[in-house]
Amino acid sequence: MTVQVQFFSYFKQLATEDPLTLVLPQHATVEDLLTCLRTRYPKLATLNRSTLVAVGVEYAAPNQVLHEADVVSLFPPVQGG
Amino acid sequence: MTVQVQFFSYFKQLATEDPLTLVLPQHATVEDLLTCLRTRYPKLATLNRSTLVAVGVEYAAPNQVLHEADVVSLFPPVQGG
Amino acid sequence: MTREIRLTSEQIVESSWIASRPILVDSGACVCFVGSVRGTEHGAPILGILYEAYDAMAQHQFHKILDQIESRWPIQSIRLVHRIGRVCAGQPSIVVEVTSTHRAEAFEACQFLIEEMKQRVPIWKQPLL
Amino acid sequence: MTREIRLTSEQIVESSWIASRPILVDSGACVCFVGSVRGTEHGAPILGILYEAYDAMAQHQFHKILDQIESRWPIQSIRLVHRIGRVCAGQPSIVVEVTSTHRAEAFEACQFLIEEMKQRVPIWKQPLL
Repeated sequence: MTVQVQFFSYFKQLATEDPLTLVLPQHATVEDLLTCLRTRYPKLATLNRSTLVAVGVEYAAPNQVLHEADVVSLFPPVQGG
Repeated sequence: MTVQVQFFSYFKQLATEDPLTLVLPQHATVEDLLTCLRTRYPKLATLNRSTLVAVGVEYAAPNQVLHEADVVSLFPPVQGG
Repeated sequence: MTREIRLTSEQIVESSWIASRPILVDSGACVCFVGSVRGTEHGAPILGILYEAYDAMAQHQFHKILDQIESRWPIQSIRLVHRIGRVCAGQPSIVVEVTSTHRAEAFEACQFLIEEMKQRVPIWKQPLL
Repeated sequence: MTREIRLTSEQIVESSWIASRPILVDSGACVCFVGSVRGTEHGAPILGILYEAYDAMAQHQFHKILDQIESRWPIQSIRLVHRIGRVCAGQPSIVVEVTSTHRAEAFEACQFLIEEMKQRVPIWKQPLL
């Protein structure tokens, strides 16, 4: 399946493309997507536990299963106000 | 000694005069003043424990000793805001 | 801490109030409280409230509360205006503004000021029917 | 509960903001928070802050917080405006306004909204040197 990955804040500078289109195996999870990104894009290797992940407009847990055409967002801790 | 007594809020309606001039023995306390008022002005007999007393611009305890020319204020619980 | 305490029989105009906010360096947080006269009391409609104050004592007691606040929180500015006299339902009767570098102390000090006022500051109200 | 959530790249003009406050029956208490950009960060001077948001998600997360507030406190109205883009030091970056019948819940809900925003709403900042 194909998903789109978008980056916010300083994560934009770590990504080679934004948004990035990624082909993943069926039933791939958020964790699988992060592993795939770390392997394929060395700059994104710094993505760690404090990375926040959203699928659409909701936060997603590492074990959440992705679906075709999902828009996945990666960003550092938020700082509104 | 002579002190002035002033009333606020609905206490004004209980007082025959406002301000009221009262002659008290030397070393009279706030409590003495209240007793005197209750005796001399029957309408003020309702003055009770929830009555607030100030001498000048400070709250006064029942045992506070009064002085010549003090301005004593009597009023019900406050309700600003 | 800069401070302004005002009891007034004139209408509180919030826009003028804001326009007169002191310019402060590095004040990140401003907490405002606007208290208005509600149109009902104990379920029955009222036209407004008549406020009465013992002016000199009210000023003094407000300043004592501000002294306490100043010794407790790093506040940059407090302004307060309280209406006296007739205030129609829907109109503001009090505006409090607390400015500080960070927000936590501004919220705490603002609430503390209102709570203490209701205990100590000689202001009374009477519904206008 | 009436609600308005706005992310804007335009300057926040507090007087217009107040003028557009909804007219509410029996709202006795209005708590406003104005957060401004400070001129220093970690002790060093800055010109301002560049705010970035994931707009659709920010709106969604704000509304989820308001849903929580609505289920927890009897609030009549919440309005929030948050700046996006360059905000100069001294300028407001956020204004929150919470209106209710009594003040305790307005203070609580206003602080809750800000705390939750800082945990969940996708907005980021970057100092402008």
